[in-house]
Amino acid sequence: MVKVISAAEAAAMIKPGSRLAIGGFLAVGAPEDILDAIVEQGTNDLHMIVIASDWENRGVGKLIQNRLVKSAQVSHLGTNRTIQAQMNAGEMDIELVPQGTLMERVRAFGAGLGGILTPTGIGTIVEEGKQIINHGGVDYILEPAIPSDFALVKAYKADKSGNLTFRKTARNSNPIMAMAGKITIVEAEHIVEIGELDPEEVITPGVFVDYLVQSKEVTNG
Amino acid sequence: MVKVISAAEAAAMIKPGSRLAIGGFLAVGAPEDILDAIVEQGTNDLHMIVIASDWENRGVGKLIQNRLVKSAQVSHLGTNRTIQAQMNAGEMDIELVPQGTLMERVRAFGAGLGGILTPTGIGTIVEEGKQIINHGGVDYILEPAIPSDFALVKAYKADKSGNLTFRKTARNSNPIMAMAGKITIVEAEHIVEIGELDPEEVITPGVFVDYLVQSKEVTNG
Amino acid sequence: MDKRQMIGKRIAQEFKDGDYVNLGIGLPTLAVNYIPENVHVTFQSENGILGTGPSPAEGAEDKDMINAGGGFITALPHASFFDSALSFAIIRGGHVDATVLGALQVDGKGNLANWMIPGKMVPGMGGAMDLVTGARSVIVAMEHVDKYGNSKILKECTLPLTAKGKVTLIITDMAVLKVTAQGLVLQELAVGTTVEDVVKATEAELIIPDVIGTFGD
Amino acid sequence: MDKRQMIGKRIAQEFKDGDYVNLGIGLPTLAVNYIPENVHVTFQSENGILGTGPSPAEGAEDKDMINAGGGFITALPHASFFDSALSFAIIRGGHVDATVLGALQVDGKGNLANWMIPGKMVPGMGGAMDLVTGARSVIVAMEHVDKYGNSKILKECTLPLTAKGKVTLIITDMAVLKVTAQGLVLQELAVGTTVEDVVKATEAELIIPDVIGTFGD
Repeated sequence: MVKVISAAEAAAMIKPGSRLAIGGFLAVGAPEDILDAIVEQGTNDLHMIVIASDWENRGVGKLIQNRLVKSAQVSHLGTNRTIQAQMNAGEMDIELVPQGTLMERVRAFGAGLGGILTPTGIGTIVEEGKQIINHGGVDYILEPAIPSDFALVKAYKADKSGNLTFRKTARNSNPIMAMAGKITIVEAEHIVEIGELDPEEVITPGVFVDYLVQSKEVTNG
Repeated sequence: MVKVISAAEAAAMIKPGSRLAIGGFLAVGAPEDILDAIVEQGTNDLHMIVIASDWENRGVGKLIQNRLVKSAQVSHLGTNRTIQAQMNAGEMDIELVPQGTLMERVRAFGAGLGGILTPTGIGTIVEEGKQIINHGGVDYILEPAIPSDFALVKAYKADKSGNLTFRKTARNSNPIMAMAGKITIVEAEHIVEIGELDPEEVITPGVFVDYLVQSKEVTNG
Repeated sequence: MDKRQMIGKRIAQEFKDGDYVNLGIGLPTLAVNYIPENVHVTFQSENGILGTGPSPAEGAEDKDMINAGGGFITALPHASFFDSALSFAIIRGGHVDATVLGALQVDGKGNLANWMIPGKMVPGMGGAMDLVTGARSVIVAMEHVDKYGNSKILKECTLPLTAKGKVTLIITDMAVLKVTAQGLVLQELAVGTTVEDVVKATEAELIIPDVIGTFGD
Repeated sequence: MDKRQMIGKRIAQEFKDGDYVNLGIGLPTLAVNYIPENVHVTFQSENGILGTGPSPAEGAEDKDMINAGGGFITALPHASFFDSALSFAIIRGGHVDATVLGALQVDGKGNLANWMIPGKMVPGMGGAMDLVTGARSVIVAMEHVDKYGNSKILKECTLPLTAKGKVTLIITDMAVLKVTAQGLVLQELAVGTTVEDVVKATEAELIIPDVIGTFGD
């Protein structure tokens, strides 16, 4: 059902201009091998949907360092001066999105919703140019779903039907990004046989997953 | 942190007019003991937010059978002739909500969102009287969050800080309803000590839970 | 072959290896018995499981293991359990390859009515509206005419719709009809059924191609 | 006592037994050292954990166990892990009792600015906007004046806001100020600080009640 491929094969599917929803939080839970393979192939003009811009040498920071990212929807840049410099120089088009709003907008796309109403950002520059909807006496910003072409996800275990588990705080945005890819590629520390995951422990059902990549990083326990 | 109370004490908190978000699907995963205690106390004029009206003698069907429900937001009545009769006789005010929309509206309330945009119901009577929002060339119905006073939830295991796990398809709407109660009361088959649940297996974190009730029904494995 | 089994068998041919499928209650569930050995289909039940297995043996039922119709089920080794919000995210988000449902009425524009008869029967839409809106293909499986012999395939549905223009294929005891922008195309005939039989039993206009397949043998 | 530790200690007094609390990076985290033994507070980190424990011993760090500031953490026995959407559902949905954050500016209407200085520093709002919007009480913890001696408590914030009218309490090295509909009430003075000192160091108008508490001893 799900195909096991190499990181290079995964990267080869991604084209200039692709919209990538990438899991991880400050590079914890980031699909490092797939990111390395994208850097290797030098695919540029990418759009990146990600919680944070990570560190220069870890996580999506590697894409930024190699000038592969043209635009981004992201909530936090504070740990990465390169992206701030690229933004200030007008080389990268960045939409700063509150983290909770970002997660709901990505989830909305994966869930077939057009968007959500959130109170976050009301009275701030985040609301500028957006539709405000009052419900029950409260103002909400209408925030549309964020579409993506590929979700790049890091899992702990994946069975061969694509069911996923995550490890500790490396779970973070990964299950949400996994829902939202038109094609979802998962880098897993352990690829196990069907039957090795308890149906109760599956966090992301295999229906969301298209490809598996064996991660070089393998933690136990 | 979380208080363990009896089903009768749980029912005593609920007053005529209370809005109840109740877990379960065709009575599987329904908090039967709490429902029995409500019937016992005869609290009426209730508003019920629930996937289905269950069976006459099981799940929320017991509330209906005893004429305790004045109004409901529900997706399916097909297994319960009593609720259909009460609706047709004008004794109960029912808003039929598509199941996926119902879940998102309940989740929205729990998640502090004002509502969601869904394509479900476009071109049907479900869209009547509602705001239609076009995004990216697609029409969506703006569906507002559904508020509730109490969430009544059935869990498999609960630890004493309120962390919950569920069992098989008895999970269904329970984790969503649990998010949405101003007060969330959980009937659990097993109430265990802190440390007995692995942080990875927790489905509903204790932050959503206020009270625990020991269920009479105790399954093992 | 029994009419209903014939429909079930024909439904099963629509599934490709690796598909995720949601089957409605009743007639559509008969398809599970006819899936070819080399085609692996994962069935979802919208109450919160992917990978439903066969019904349990009598006495082996688990109170917490039902499908959306309330029947006892088992789980296959690759199964997963999840909550109702995620279940409908899977459905609405276009991750289900096919849904198969019964109908009260369906029409030439792909409209479907299967959830209420005003003033008579209002069971509610349950998950049907989300399924029909979200699944990549929407297959209606039903008998061609109702118990009074009236066509259930109309020029325009008269009952409240479940969804507008979402049906992709209609499989009945008489024919397989494909919904296209031009209208309903008569793709296949049940063995022993003629084009005239189908035209007579169908209120909607039919497009009759030169080559028509058969099924049910 | 060190100024920052004094603020940390005062923050800790705001928590009640059973509270769920989210602490921002830096100064707010000092509060964890001063929580009374009989008060059990569960700390959330918005990257996906409730029940964070102390920092691990050197060499015992787990690559997959960090807080929202990127620091290594441990988990307490009642901890739970979850995804970022659920984490912010907890935050936005009003399930967090208190959030404590630093500020660039705060004003008499409870407005907060802590996420950008246009043209100079644009780290992004991260989770701050959701936290300030959703938490039941929003505590700003900071030094009263900036490094140039200018008040950070203004009549009106001049920097882009994080949220409008959401701050409930301000704890600084000089005072504790409560945000009310009437304006900022001077609730407590740091030991050795006078009302005049605070008034001088505060651009916003202050309401001075008859009885003022002290902290920091």
